Amino acid sequence: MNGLQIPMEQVLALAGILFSCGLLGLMLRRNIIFMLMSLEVMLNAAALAFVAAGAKWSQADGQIIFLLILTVAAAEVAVGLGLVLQIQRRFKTLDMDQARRLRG
Amino acid sequence: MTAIWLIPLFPLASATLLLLSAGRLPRQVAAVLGAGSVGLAAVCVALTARAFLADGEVREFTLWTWMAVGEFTPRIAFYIDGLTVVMMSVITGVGFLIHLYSVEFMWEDESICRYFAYMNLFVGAMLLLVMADNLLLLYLGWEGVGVCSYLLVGFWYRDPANGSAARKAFVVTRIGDTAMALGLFLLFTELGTLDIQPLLAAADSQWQVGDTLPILATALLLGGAVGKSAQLPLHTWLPDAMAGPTPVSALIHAATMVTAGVYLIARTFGLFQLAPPTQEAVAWIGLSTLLLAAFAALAQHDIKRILAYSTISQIGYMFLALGVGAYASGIFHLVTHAFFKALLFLAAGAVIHCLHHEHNIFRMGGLRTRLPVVFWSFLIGSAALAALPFTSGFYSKDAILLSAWELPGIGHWLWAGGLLGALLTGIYSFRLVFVVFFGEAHTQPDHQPGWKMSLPLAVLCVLSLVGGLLVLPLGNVFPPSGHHAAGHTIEYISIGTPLLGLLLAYLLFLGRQLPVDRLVDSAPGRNLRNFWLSGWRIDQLYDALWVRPFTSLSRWWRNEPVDRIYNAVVAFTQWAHHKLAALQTGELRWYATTMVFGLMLLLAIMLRNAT
Amino acid sequence: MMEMLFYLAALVALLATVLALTRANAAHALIYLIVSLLAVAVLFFLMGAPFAAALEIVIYAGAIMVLFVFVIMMLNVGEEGVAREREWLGGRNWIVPGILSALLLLELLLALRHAPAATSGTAVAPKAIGLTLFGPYVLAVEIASMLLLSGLVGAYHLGRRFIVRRERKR
Amino acid sequence: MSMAGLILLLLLGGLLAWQAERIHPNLPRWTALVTVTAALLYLLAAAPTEPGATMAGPHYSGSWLLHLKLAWMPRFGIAFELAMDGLSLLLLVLTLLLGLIAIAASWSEIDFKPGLFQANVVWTLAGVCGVFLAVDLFLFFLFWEVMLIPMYLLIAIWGHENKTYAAMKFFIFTQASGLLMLLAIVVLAWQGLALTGQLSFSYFDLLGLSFDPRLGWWTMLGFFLAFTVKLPAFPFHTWLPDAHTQAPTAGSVLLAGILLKTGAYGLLRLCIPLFPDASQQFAPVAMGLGVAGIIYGAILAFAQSDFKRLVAYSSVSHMGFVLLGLYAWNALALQGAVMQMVAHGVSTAALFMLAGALQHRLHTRDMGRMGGLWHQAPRMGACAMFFALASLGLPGLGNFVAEFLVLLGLFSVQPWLAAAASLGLVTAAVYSLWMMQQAFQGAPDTRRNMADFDGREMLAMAAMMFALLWLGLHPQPVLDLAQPVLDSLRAAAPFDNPVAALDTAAAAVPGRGL
Repeated sequence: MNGLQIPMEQVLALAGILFSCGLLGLMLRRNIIFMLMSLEVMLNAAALAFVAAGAKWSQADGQIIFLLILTVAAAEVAVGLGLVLQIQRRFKTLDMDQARRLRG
Repeated sequence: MTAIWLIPLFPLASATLLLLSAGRLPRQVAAVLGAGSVGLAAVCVALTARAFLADGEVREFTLWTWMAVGEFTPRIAFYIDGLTVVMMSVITGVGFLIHLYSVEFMWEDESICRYFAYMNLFVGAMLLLVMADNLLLLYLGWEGVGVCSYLLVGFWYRDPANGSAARKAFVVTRIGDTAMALGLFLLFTELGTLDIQPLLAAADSQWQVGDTLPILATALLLGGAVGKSAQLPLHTWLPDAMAGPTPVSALIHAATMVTAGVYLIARTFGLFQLAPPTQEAVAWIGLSTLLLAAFAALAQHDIKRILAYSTISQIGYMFLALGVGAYASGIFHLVTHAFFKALLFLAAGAVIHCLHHEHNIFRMGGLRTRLPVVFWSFLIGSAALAALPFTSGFYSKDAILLSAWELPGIGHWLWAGGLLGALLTGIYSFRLVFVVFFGEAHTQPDHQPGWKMSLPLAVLCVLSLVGGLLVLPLGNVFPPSGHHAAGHTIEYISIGTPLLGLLLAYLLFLGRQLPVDRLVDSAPGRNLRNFWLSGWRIDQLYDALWVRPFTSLSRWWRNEPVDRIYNAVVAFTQWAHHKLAALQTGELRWYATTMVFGLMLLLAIMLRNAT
Repeated sequence: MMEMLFYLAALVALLATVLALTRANAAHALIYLIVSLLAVAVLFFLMGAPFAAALEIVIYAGAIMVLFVFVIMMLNVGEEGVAREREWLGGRNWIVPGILSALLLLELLLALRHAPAATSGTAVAPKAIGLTLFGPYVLAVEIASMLLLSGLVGAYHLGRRFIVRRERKR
Repeated sequence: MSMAGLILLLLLGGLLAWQAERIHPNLPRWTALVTVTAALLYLLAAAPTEPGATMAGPHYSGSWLLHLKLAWMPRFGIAFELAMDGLSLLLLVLTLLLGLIAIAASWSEIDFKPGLFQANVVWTLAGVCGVFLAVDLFLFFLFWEVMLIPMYLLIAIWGHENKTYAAMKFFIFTQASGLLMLLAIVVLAWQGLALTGQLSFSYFDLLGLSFDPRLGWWTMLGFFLAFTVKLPAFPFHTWLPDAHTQAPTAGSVLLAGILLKTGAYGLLRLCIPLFPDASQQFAPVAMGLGVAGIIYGAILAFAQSDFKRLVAYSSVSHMGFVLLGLYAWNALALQGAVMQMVAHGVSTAALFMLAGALQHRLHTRDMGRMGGLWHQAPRMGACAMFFALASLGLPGLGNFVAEFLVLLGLFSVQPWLAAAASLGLVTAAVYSLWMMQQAFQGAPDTRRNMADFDGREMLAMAAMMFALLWLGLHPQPVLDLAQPVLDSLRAAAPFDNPVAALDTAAAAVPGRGL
């Protein structure tokens, strides 16, 4: 089937908004779980931009990059959540403002 | 012909041997080596002098080229003319007598080996000084005698006061030496050689009388001479230098080293003749020094300090002679002064030796009968010093005063000043005689001087008496000075002045005819006396002018002010480090925020470049 | 009609994302996030990337989010945790992140002004993707596999001690 | 003769000394001694004194004795290129002689890891030899670093109470300035590439390049800084007192005796000939620094109560004469500078050895706690007196010849600076004699019981005394060795002709026009 002809700037603007939302979440939240979720949002926004670009040129590359982003996301989440467990064990909290050892 | 190079070699070799022995030689051997080497040198000098007097030929002898850099080729070479012969004879002759005297004087000292090593080194260096054919070798001897003077003044090193006197002697003369070194630089730069005879010839052909360059060069050389010969303004070291053993004072600080400045000026008189202002300055320096030192000598009560000030004063006469162009008279006075001042110092040393190292003249007295040999020596020496008629000092001083009188222009002033000095000399020298040898005894001598001390005294007595009859072979060295045409009145005044001084001294110190005590005890009198006692407070002046600023500056800088710059760099680095380290909070959100900020900046830059 | 669907999905994605990131309860947030991902999957589909849409649902929403669910369950934060989260979401914490993200968004939008007109509308079939993937991108595939492997090892290593420890406590 | 062999011998000897510790703790010092003696004998026996075969480079034909060029990194124009002329030979002999002295000075001083200690001593020597021989600038820089690191270790491991600070300061100063030099070397090589189309780090290729004046100026400054920090010249000298004070005796001897000379050598060999124009412009500043160093060093030397610190500041003062001599750049002053390098190396090494011996015996360097040592140790006192007199420039000893020649040469260029510098002669007397007074004269402390110099120490001292006397009374062999080198250096980098300088000197004399 064929897709829609959607104005690129709108798709990309959506991706940008989503990315900014992710950033906002990353900076705003203190809980590591939410920070990871924000990262997922950002990755997803980037993926959206790639897919849109692939659609613009009718090429497979956009989706392939999406695929790679997916693997990155999967690996990141696996390691990240493992870290979450360790942080919980060591610091007895998920608050990243407290879970630090550098004095600064 | 005698091997000239043997002359300095004997004392130098002996000094080396004594130094290498590191004090392990028995004192007999040390004494034989020390005195014997100078004796051998004296014999060689006598042979050389005889040969010289026979043919009057200038002798030159080159050992090796010291260094050769481009045109600068000073050699280790000797130049023997009449002046050198005179100087060598004085150095080795008087030097040998003093060495002989030292054998007894220093017999009990544990470091006699070191003593003779230094003394021999001094004689060697002094011989190099007068024999040098170029100014650089002369400078070697010049500094060498300075070092020996330092070593010998500080010979009894355990007393810090001796050390400080020695340092003062060295540093003050070093100031003059540095001026002299600059003079050598100037001479070489302008004339292209430091060999004395070619140098004089070149100066004569290249410079006119009154040019700036010869004035500057001679002024710098004069700086060296003033330092070494303890003239104003660098005379302050000599009274303190009496801290050394008395034979040292006799040899170095009376007979030989301190007259090196006179020798230097006489040796380079050709330059000074090209520079009338400097020549005149020499005369004025001599005059002011001789007066100043004579007044200071009046107030002293340390027997050696009196003699030290009188030495300064007598060298002032020599400078006066050089300044008025009577070079031969200056050298003549140098020779007679060497005789009678060495005699005085040795006699004073005998007094000190026999009185358990007593220096204060007011604690002596009445020694005329107890130490007759010393008394007669001292009397003869003082008579010669005061220039009583027919002593050696009379002839030489008279010649100087006459030359001054005959100088047109300032001559009469110089003559009058010199005459005043002669009067003062008469007073202080006989004050010494009367206080020490007459009156009642305060301290008893525990022994009499032995033959090793008496013999040099006797020989020097004879020389002091008849030294005035010597004819020095200086005719070919200096330009002939015109025959003295001054009237008899001047002669009589010259003869009478010292006698007047003697009379005054008798009235003041022996006959007690004049109410001097009351005068001295009054407030201005006491102030004046203290003023003269301190040597016109020049020491204090220099202390405030130079020494204290230097020490306080060095104390202020002690902890390296330059390091503050580097410490500031270090402090800044540390500060920046702390500030930057504070950024590494370990706070994840902070990192994220800064990353966003950076991303924002990058994007902004990208946008700016895109448009 | 289809355009409407696009805008609707975009709106859903946006709203769901905002909600997800502002929830105090992690489980609720996760559900909103899944909604957001599903909406994005719709967008993919509409843009002619059915394969990507499928993967988005299966792997992102399906597998990755489930990992989150597991972890949230294991940590078992509870009521006081939710209350604390709510407190942390208070007003002043928004200022700096808000300004920064707004500025960044502004810059992004400025940068995207000159984007090409529209998507082509032609779908790219999975077959083409597979061919390209194992053709020119084979090296990327290898790298991705290495990445996944290392992720696996890392996750195992990090997670194992946690579990062992808890078991011992029990 | 093989120059590479000489360096290799030292490097291997150091390695051997290090490992010899495993057999017996006394073996390393013997190994080091034998190594350095062998190197010295080899050098003396095999070094040619006549110019060798045809030499590369148009500027230097004639004065070079040996040349060796092995390919190393041909792609970057870097070669293992060594060359020796009279100046290098002179400094090599000095280096190895003082190396022997350093080993003798630390004979019984080191208990901790003697093997590594001796290895570092020998490696420092190897690095210094390399510096004096290298004519490829990259290789020069390499050896520059090679000599730095063992010296750092010597201070940092075997130093005294404040060793870490001193070692770090030494390292940072030398390293920072060394990096500036590296930068300058690279810029120079690139400039060579731009001008000749061929990338080369060889001294012979880089000599005589015509530079853009501004670039030349900055590049020259890079070299100048590196060398004056090492020299050290005021105001880059502050590492020296700390390093000297904290270093073990052998370290001080090496540092004062030869490491400082590498700075002077660098200025003479590289900085001025490579950038004659910039150097000539810069000469007044450099000479001003020299005079400032002479006087400042002397004043601070007088202020010190620490024996070693005093000697260190006297080094600052004396090296000012070297700087003056180099930048006066005429035959007399240059000879004086070379002479000062040699004579100061010997006299200061001796003073540091004395300081080390005193510290070893008294466990203090504070002169306030000495005094009257002459009574207990007359041999030490006599040696100290000799070297103090040498240090104040007594005629008849090497230092006098050096200082006199420098000032004499300088006077024809800058009479006023010469006059100011000669103040150093007075101040040198002040601090040298003050040192003698505080340490050796005065009333002896009767409770103190200390040993005088033994035979080994006296032998080292006697050798140095003999050297100074020889330099002072018959310096001609040294002068002859350096003369052709200095002539060709001056020919390669002519400053304004000296005749004009003579005239300006005369014109600068005040009141000539009166």
